[in-house]
Amino acid sequence: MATLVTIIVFILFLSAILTGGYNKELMDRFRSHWLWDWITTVDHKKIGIMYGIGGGFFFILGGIEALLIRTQLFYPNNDFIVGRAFNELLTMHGTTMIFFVAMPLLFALMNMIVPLQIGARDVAFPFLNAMGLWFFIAGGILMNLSWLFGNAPDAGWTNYVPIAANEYSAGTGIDYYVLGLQISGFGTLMSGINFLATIINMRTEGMSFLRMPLFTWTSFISSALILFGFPPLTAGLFLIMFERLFGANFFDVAAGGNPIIWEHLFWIFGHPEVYIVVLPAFGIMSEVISTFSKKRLFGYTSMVFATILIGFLGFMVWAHHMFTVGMGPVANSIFAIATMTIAVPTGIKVFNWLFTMWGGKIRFTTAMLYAVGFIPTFVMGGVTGVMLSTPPGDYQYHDSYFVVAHFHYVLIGGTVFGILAGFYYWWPKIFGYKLNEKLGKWNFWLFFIGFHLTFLIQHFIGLFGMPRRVFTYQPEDGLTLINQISTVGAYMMAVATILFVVNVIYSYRHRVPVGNDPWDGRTLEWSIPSPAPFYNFAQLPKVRALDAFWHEKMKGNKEMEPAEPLGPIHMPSNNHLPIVIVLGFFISGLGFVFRSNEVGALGLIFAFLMMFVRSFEKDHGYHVETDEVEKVEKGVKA
Amino acid sequence: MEQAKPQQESQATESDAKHLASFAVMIVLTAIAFAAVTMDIVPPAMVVPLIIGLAAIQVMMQFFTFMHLDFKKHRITVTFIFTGLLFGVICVVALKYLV
Amino acid sequence: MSTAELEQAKTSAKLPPHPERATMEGRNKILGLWLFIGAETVMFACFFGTYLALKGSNLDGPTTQELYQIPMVAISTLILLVSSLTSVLGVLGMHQNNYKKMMLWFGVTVLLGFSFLGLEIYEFVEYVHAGHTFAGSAFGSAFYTLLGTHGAHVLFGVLWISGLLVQVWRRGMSLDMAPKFFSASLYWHFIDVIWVFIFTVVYLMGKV
Amino acid sequence: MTGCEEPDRTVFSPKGEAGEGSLDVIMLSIYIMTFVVAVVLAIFIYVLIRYRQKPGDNSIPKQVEGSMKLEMLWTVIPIILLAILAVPTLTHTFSLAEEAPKDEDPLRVKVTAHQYWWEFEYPDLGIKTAQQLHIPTDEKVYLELTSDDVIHAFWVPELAGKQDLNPGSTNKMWIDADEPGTYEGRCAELCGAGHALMNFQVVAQEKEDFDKWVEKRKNPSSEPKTAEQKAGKEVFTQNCMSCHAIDGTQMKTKGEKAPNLTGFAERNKIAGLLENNDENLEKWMKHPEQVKPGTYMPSFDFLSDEDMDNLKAYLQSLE
Ligand code: HEA
Ligand code: HEA
Ligand code: HEC
Ligand code: CUA
Ligand SMILES: [Cu+2]
Repeated sequence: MATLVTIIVFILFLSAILTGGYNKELMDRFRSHWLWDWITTVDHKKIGIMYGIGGGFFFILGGIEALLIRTQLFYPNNDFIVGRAFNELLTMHGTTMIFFVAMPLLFALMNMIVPLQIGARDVAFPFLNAMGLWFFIAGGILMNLSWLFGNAPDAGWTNYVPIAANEYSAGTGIDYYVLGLQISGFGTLMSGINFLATIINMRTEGMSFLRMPLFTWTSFISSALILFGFPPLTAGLFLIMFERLFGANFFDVAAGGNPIIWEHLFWIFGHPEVYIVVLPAFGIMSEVISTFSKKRLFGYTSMVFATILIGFLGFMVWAHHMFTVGMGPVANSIFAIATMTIAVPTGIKVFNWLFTMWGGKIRFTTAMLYAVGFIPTFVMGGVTGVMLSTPPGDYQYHDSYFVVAHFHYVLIGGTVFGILAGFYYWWPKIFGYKLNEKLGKWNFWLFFIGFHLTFLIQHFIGLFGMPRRVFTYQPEDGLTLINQISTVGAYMMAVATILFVVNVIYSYRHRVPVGNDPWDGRTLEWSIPSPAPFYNFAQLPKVRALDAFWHEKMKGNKEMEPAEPLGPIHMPSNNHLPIVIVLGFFISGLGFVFRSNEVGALGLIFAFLMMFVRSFEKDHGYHVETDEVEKVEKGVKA
Repeated sequence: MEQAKPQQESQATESDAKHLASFAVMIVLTAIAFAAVTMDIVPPAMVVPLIIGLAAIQVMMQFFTFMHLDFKKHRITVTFIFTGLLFGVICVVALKYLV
Repeated sequence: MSTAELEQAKTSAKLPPHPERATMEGRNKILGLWLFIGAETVMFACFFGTYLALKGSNLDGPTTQELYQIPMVAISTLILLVSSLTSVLGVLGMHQNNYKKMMLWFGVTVLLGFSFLGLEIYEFVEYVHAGHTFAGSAFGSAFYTLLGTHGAHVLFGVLWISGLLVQVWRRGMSLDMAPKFFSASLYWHFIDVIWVFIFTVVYLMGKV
Repeated sequence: MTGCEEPDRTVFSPKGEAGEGSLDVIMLSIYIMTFVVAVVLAIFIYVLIRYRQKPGDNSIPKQVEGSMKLEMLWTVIPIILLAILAVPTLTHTFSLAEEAPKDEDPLRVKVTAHQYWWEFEYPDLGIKTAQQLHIPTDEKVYLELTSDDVIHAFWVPELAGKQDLNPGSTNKMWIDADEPGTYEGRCAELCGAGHALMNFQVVAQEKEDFDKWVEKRKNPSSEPKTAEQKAGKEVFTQNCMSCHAIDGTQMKTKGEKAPNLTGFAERNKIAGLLENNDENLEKWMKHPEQVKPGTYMPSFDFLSDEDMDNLKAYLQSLE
């Protein structure tokens, strides 16, 4: 019966859309609302802003989860949140932070900045780009609905089977994880392909590969890692989905399965994933450090090749997460050596940053503070990584707080510091005004000190024998004081985060418009007005050197030399189909979570139908006429 | 830059005949693979390497003739595809021998 | 529009040589599809790896030796290989500005695709009767996941190409359509490439 | 108040060869990493102080492209440092994976992990215990690790690094202890709601003491003596036998689903966790799920006080 009703509603819905038999007036009112403009946008800058809002929201969510974790661990045998609930918290914290915070916030910056840095008016696939955004939002919402409907995923962000199998994780918790990640994963893959195609095909005249700014380069390699890293996750998630929903037997030992398959698939994805989230941060650091030292990046070419090498090696080392699984000494040794080699290209980057500052004129803006704080922090995280790469050592460190300390050093000291530096640095380009520097400095110092307070000590918590993913410890373990210090640090980070939010609001209220180039920048994005006009470049620029804009400035030019005469600009038109298609996948995901295969299938059919509708669409975009461009440019300058 | 300008070279290189010829080769390769397994013509230890080799050749033919992938003109595409193939092989080998 | 006029519109449009790469959109599309193929290669590799890891776990079900029927596989293979040829002939038709030829060959490709699917379904039914089921053993799960994913790609491919044919039928050929046809044929060849590995790694190696 | 005591399970004070093997590599890597961090910090601090922009100085610094020599330097030195680290890493990786010698007859223990308890079986000695692993000192004990349900990991920080217990396959490792004592062990792989409390102990004894223990386990005194104990056994037969086994009685149990309780009185912890006394035993039997979330032991709060007392008396008589 329910199926029948679903099907009828579905058909009515479809026919309404396809025939246009809906309430036109209401539709018109929708269409003239500013929200509609945002929902249907294909403008990469707006999409970037929405990624930022989404990622920021999930950061607060994931942060609150972290605070609850740390609160539970404040003293031994605390019974605030125990057992399965605690496992749900740590799972959601890890998953949210990696998939719905680190990646979207990086996508935010990549979307806003990469096209500007390569002198493009748009990305290669604006439609796909919008779809990627909505996939991320849909996946994030689907995952977090589990909090509302009870039963959040509880098997760790690594979701190892068998604890993630039906038998050991009753209810729908893991299904939210599987379908939420699957859906957001589609979006990530699309965005990855989009950035690759954009960077390969859409560069302006003279912007050869070896003149691309480092942030573009790292985004490029990071996208390549997405391209090859996400499919194993997709495959693995399919296997778990089939196992949980359709009775397949990949991992059930009794039916001949093997749980280690998932571990490999997860880490073949999982290790590249950590470089996916750190490489763009490296790129941001390179830009910020070079700008605020007023120096060209030291060893640009070796920076580029180090990035490529890190990306490539990143695929050969995944099994260092599995040293204790029992692969045998030979496999362990091979993966240990492979892992260690990554320290070499990373070291090259670190020293190149240091020598970029060497001999420069360093200005300590908030962005630069984050970049400067990043260097020692990331190096500490990196060297503990090399410690982890030795199997005999890892037998002791593995699944202890030592690992937790390692990855927060690289994830926060690397990725989050990078993201914050990027936001402080590029904020004026996107919004036309700076974030307040004074609040920014408070934000930095609190965050920085809070961070080290929380996590430095966790190395010792681990070496003193505390496993990770435990909701408590015993009073006689002697771990009380260090856990308490760690918790205090976490609260300090919370205050810092609130300060950032305050800063955003404050700076908006007291905004002072800035010119094209508030930081004395070096790359193309600083040659156009702030905020960047929707068509980016009135005339595509001609690039004549690395650090193209700096090069022109040194020659005494105020602007880039155009590569084309002023003319009408072709732009893609807004489209509501991305969100509609994603809605289909979202409904499908929700259907499968609730074990209703009919709804699951219908959602998919709807999504595919909408894709065919898209294929039939004649979408030629529109042109911005020359006089309008001139008007906008003048308006900005005045 | 990948394909900055539309190509101007003649269409003559793209004859139906050329494609039919490579199709014929593919059919022959496939037939050899099937024969190697069903009939007793190669030493048993050689069968698996042989048929995998045949499959690899066939795939390259698909890429370079049917899919019009040109090594010189589409260098970036070729790089990406071969990287994908390499990582794919790594995945297969790992799952087969490490699980 | 009369049929004659329609014929006219479909066959007379003169596109530049290599129309699929004539526009930026076209070049982006083709590059994007190639990248996507790279990603899919890795995904299929993972399914192949899973299959190889689990193919011995047939429990009480039949083994690969007992199960696979070479003649049926040979027919499937032939169908798919021929469809690869027909789709490339379609692309050549497009390059020669001969849209009748293009539509004819893509049409044949669709038919071959459907017959491949029919045969695959028939084959699966046979296997299920022989006791080789999706939920029965790890081997069954891995087998149907790999083959089923490939089958789903075939299904999507034929639907995609059919959709394109309808578009040309209704609106005539245009510069917009060229990259779409080219990408669809790339996708189709990729499906064929996967099949080459399926018949080699799954069927033939299952018989060795 | 709390927090001032010395942590007692640190990897820095190994009590056996396996733990020392890990510690060797750990210490070497700590030295190397300290050196690396020190170098980076030194350059870092120098640069930050020396090259700050002075107020009013708006000159443009020299735009340096790079330096081949410097770049070679920071490529080669890390490679050398890593090579130094790699050597002991590889030798210890292989020595820690050493398997039981074929010709001798070393002590073997089959360790099976369950949600959330540990089972230890000595196949050559024909005994089975739970929660506490007894080993003789100064001797390598070879463990065969497997799991009955999900993945767990066996970790005794003072004795050795960890090794996973996977369902469906067997992993091997060895441990040894130089001095007698009780070493705390932890499950180190997320295995469900009770993972945090899946603790166990390794009891290392001098060879003679260990042999005595083995004898006692082979001939346990499981028969009740007092009337109280007899009544307790009755309660046990009715309520607990479907899961728990006690050797040396005429009871027929499958006893695979729960810890073998033979010699229970001798354990110093209940469920690997609570100190073994009457009060805690009652707490455990009445509300095990409050002690260890997720445990499969049902709650027996319906037993009368008398039954409970008898049961406790019986269990505490098992030597
Ligand atoms: C941004 C994310 C990020 C980054 C960049 C890294 C970087 C590295 N990681 Fe980390 N790692 C994680 C995120 C990250 N990791 C996460 C999330 C986990 C846990 C997952 C989980 O289980 O939940 C993890 C776990 C993890 C493990 C498994 C631990 C375990 O579970 O037992 C290992 C083991 O080898 C490892 C190693 C490394 C190494 C060698 C690097 C290297 O890339 C570091 C290289 C950098 C440097 C070395 C510093 C700079 C170099 C120099 C100054 C030159 C001189 C240096 C030397 C000679 C040493 N990591
Ligand atoms: C990018 C990734 C990322 C980030 C940024 C963080 C950030 C933090 N993490 Fe997280 N963490 C992971 C990734 C990350 N983590 C992963 C992958 C795991 C492994 C999970 C697993 O085992 O499966 C993990 C696990 C993990 C653990 C181990 C759990 C366990 O094993 O039992 C702990 C414990 O201390 C922890 C703590 C923290 C803390 C204190 C922060 C802090 O930095 C958080 C700071 C932010 C805030 C405190 C938010 C502040 C906001 C507010 C207070 C709201 C204000 C409201 C308004 C303004 C409206 N994390
Ligand atoms: C459904 C099966 C089941 C029944 C019935 C059961 N138990 Fe248990 N018991 C367990 C399991 C499982 C554990 C291990 C719990 C853990 O550590 O997670 C356990 C642990 C224990 C322990 C701690 C063991 C140790 O080695 O430290 C004691 C004591 C115990 N049970 C006593 C009893 C008594 C007494 C009864 C009857 C009144 C009983 N159990 C009935 C399953 C059962
Ligand atoms: Cu067993 Cu954790
Ligand atoms: Cu890793």
